[in-house]
Amino acid sequence: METSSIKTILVTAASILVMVITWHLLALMLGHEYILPTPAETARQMIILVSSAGFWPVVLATIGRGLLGFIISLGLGVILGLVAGFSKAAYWLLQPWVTVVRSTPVMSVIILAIIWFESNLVPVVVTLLILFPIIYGNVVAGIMNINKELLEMARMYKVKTWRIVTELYLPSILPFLLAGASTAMGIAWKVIIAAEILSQPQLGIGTNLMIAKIDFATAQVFAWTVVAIVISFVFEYLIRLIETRLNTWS
Amino acid sequence: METSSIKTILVTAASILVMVITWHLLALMLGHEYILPTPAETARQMIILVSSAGFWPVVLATIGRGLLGFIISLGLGVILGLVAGFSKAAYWLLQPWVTVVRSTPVMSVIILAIIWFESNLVPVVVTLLILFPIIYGNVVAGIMNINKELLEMARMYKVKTWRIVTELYLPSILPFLLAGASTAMGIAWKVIIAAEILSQPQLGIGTNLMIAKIDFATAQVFAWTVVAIVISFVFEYLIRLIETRLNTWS
Amino acid sequence: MSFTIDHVNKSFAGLEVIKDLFMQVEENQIICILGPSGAGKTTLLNIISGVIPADRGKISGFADKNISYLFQEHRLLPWKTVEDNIDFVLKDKISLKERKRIIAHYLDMVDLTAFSAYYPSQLSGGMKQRVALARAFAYPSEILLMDEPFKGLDYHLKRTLREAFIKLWQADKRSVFFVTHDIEEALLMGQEIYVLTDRPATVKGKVPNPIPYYERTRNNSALQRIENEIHQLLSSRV
Amino acid sequence: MSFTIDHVNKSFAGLEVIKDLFMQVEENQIICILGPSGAGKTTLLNIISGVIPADRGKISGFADKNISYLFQEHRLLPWKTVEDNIDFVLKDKISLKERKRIIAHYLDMVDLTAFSAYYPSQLSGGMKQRVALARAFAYPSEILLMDEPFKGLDYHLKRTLREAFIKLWQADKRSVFFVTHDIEEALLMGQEIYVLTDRPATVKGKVPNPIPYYERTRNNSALQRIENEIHQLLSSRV
Amino acid sequence: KNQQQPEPSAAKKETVTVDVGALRGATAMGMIKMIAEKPSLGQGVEARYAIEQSPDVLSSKLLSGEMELASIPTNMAANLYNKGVPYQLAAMNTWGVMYVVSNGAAVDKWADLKGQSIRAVSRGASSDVVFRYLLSQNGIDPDKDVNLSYSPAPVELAQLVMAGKTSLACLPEPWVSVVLSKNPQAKVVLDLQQEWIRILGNDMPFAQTCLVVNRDFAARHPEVVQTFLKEYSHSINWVNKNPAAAADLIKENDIGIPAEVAQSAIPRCNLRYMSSRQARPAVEKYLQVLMEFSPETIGGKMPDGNFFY
Ligand SMILES: Nc1ncnc2c1ncn2[C@@H]1O[C@H](COP(=O)(O)OP(=O)(O)OP(=O)(O)O)[C@@H](O)[C@H]1O
Ligand SMILES: Nc1ncnc2c1ncn2[C@@H]1O[C@H](COP(=O)(O)OP(=O)(O)OP(=O)(O)O)[C@@H](O)[C@H]1O
Ligand SMILES: [Mg+2]
Ligand SMILES: [Mg+2]
Repeated sequence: METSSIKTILVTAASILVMVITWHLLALMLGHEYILPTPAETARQMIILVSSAGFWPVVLATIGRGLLGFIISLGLGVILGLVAGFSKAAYWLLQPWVTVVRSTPVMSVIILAIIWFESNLVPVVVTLLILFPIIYGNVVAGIMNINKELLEMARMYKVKTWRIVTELYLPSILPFLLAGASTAMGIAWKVIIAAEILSQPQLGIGTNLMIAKIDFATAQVFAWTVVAIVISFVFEYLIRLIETRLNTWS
Repeated sequence: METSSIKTILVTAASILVMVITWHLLALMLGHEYILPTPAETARQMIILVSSAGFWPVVLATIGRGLLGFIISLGLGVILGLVAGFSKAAYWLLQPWVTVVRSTPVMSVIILAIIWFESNLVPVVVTLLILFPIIYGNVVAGIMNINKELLEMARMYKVKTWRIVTELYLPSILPFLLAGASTAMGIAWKVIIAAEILSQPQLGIGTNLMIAKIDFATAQVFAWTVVAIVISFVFEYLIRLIETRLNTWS
Repeated sequence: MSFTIDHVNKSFAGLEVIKDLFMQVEENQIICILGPSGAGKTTLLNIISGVIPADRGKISGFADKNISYLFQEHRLLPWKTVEDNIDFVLKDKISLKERKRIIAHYLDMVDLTAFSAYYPSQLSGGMKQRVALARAFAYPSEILLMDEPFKGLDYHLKRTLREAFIKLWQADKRSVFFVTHDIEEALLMGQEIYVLTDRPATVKGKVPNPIPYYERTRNNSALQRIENEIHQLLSSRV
Repeated sequence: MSFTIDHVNKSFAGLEVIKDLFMQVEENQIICILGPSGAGKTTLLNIISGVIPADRGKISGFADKNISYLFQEHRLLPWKTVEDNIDFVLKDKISLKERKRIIAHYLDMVDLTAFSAYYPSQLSGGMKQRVALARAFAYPSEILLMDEPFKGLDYHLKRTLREAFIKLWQADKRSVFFVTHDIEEALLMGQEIYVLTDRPATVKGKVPNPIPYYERTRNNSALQRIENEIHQLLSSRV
Repeated sequence: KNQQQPEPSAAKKETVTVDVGALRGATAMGMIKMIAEKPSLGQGVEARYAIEQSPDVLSSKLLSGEMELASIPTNMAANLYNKGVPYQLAAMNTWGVMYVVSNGAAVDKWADLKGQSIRAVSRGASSDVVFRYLLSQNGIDPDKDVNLSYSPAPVELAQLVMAGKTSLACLPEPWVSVVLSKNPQAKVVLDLQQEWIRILGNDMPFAQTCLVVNRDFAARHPEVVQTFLKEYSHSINWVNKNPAAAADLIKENDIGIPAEVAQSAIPRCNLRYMSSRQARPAVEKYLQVLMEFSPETIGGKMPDGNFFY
């Protein structure tokens, strides 16, 4: 365990190194800081960013929105996914709505979102529109793949429905749910930032990224991007921790 | 089967009806056609759109991009997912790249994408950045959840590795892969349109949607949106067909 | 009251599995069912339990009864420990304290007390079977459907469990349908032994076994006669 | 050449499962292994096959050999038909024509010719076991590890398969390690019968069975003596 | 793609391609006559006009030097210049298109804005900086005394005003005209351009957008640039004098301005051609304000003299 986790860290570090070197070479090749800044320049900008007073409120605002969007998506995805998984009728009732949510371009409804929600919440709503279908789809797939024999057993022994849901369905769909949740969590940051660019809340990585972008402060754009990636890394790690904690039995 | 599929169609139709009525009521409530047109007005616009000469080339261009992005994502997701699933080292090598792909805001790299790729391809690249992680994540999860006993059996009987991959791994991860693919396929249209808005290829639903939006032709915006949703519906159906064809054994 | 399986038929996609199967049995008996592999025994238990419907024919006497079904596979929840797997079917029916007692009791009976906190993946084949057995016993039911309950167990354990089962049954009589491939087991346990034909399964013959349990020993000549009768039935052609 | 299992030890998270187990057996023999449920028999086969490593001790003679392992569970691919499940382990090793012949031969042996196009989910418990058995037989191997191969089969089928197996083995001698709970089976099949202690498993005793197969009948008194010896070993305390 | 040779005289037959870009909207308006008529810029010179809908596409073409001439915000020109992207300010074309539109709110002087909720476009962009500057010059703290919120693009903001979902908006043309035409309640209450003149005492409002020229191209083909500027100044004058005819051209050529409003938008767009030398003081004044308020918008420093073509 000890040595393998050291190995893991080494391999990951090597991979990151290769990525940074690739980035550096590409930046040199392009030769224009305002198109692709070097990693060093980006790092310099990051230090300036992180040490500025406004940094943490901005980051926390985005993290808060991302988490809120994620949690609502998770809740909705699991509950509606279970409902759809349980009943064919519910599935077909929900299907058109899910398709609409899944495929409606954000641009088409952004104005409605701005009218109905305040600009702090718009990114949360937009995030929901992408994360919810990911989680819902995986939950439904998990239920479709449930072990029917276990289900028969539980019914035979007259186990209460809510117990079947929580103690048989939920653990069964866990691998699917975790796959969906970890993908959703990873994509969340990209989506929330895109949505912040659309709704321009006072505080938000997206707002800042956009301002840096129209100013051609590309190193700053990349610095914010690295911040987003780091956030994603951290939450990925958290999800992995939860994953190993939940999966003690196999 | 016969009656149940009729039932399915009825339920789906009812659900769509409810959706359209909700939409109609909301439109009446808001009372501003340029924010939310009525379904009737949208339908009228759709008829105009569909019967116009330029309609099919635009739609086919977008479908082509969506499919290209989807297929590349599927290929990359399955291959890299299998590689990562097979080898811990490969997993940890790939992980940082996947995280970066997954969480880098499109906005940060859109200029690079436009410089590096022609405007027809930029949406494909952007779509890749969202669909690939969805499929990859599900493939990896599928492999993590593979039946280790079957694997032991195959190894014991010295089955060739490529057979283990194609005849044991692939069918095992199929439920995960299909879940990922169907979510990805659904989201693809939303993403491709968003990307077309950014990169403005000559032909594309996104390009037209944006033009309609700037012209305050909101009914036309919604007509294009409905087109996107219909495309999504059609491909969802195709994926479901493939699903039932692949799953004859359980 | 009695149970009737009245000319039941069942096919799977053109494969006739059960054909005009008729059984009428008294309540609170141990009915053993013998028959070739793939005949339709499990299918019969599935029909009795309501897991699958019959194509034709009626079954009566089983409705509204609590049934403990020991499936042919163990059907344990992989994410629950031995203890929790049993608790899963008892919850909401029995008080916590009583449940603890029952679980401890049956785990002791199948000799798994030391493994109560183990997950199924950490158990041997026979141990999983025993957990499923304990679960079926622990569940408060009027009918026990048992599909090869003692398979994968060693000689001694089988005997212990057989005896424990008889004792249990004598103290609290329930209706038991007991599928087995072990003729000796059927002889030692059954009060009526049904022999089924090969697929499509129908009743080939039924052998009553009125010998009291305490007299059922290896050298009991009456038992040997019954054994011969069963052997003849098994090898006869219809 | 011979096989040695040299003072092998194995624990799972503090649970001692195999302790100083020693066996030395000649090639091309049928070795039967008896022992209580949960003793460590499957664990032993897993160590022999290399599925899991031993904690301490060495095994020799098994390396580089082709092994047919009939696992305790059937381990069939649910998405492949009966035929394709067997073909799966033969492909790339044997020509298509030959494979067809082999598969047909062994499916006939386990009486499943009519079910070659069935998926595992459409088979009965005993039928799945038979497919696994056919697969193990069909695979060209020098060593056969068999974990309760005939479980879940009826009396007649068991006998047929036992006889077919002996015939097969006589025509083409391979080394067989045969775990069973059925003493009669061990008596009829084994050339050496190992009895293991309860967990942690170690060899409690070994009983040679030199009686030629054609003489192994119910009333053979030499066989009965061996049976008694085994019974004594099983019930003895170490 | 520029097939020119070092000495143009040596190969007169060689064609010169001139890519001219603008973003859909007001910046393209003054160019409409050229877009429509494609006047000759000299022998063998081929002009291609691209009206980009996406700012990212225009940016990428400028950053990679693909455009010879483009109409872009002045601060962006300075910013690019400061970053070393080889573009120079060739001429001024638009002098502010920003207005505060009221939709029922009783506002007719700057002080009335105090305590109001106002929506503006694109947080941190030059138009936002100018608005904030003017607010603070009127004793209104943009972060405290008013409640400013933002839309990503003028389209959304215009939609909000049209639907009556916001009572005050700081909008650019031609969206002001769109709003006025669709919402009879809406009216222009403040003109940022006039306010600029009032506060800074200039004769010109703020130098919002300009025409930039690629430095290498300008050096190689000065005569083409000269011809272009002449035609451009023509075009702008023509548009100002013939708003109706210009509106027709705008309709024909679709540059992202709803045709119905083009005519009424033109007068409010403050289109005026001015050579870079002539415009330099006004431009520097404008950049100075941006520099003080938000240096990043012009790339962190005042551009040097070479910025002006
Ligand atoms: N992965 C594991 N983790 C913990 N304990 C294990 C694990 N695998 C096996 N065991 C324990 O090892 C012991 C021996 O198991 P094994 O499967 O070898 O028994 P067996 O002799 O084959 O029994 P049976 O006849 O019931 O199949 C059991 O007590 C079991 O609980
Ligand atoms: N879902 C199904 N689809 C098709 N055939 C099925 C299905 N389920 C069972 N069968 C067939 O029904 C027959 C009887 O199966 P069943 O499981 O009842 O046998 P069994 O008597 O319990 O045998 P065993 O002793 O081997 O468990 C078998 O031939 C099997 O192939
Ligand atoms: Mg069965
Ligand atoms: Mg075992």
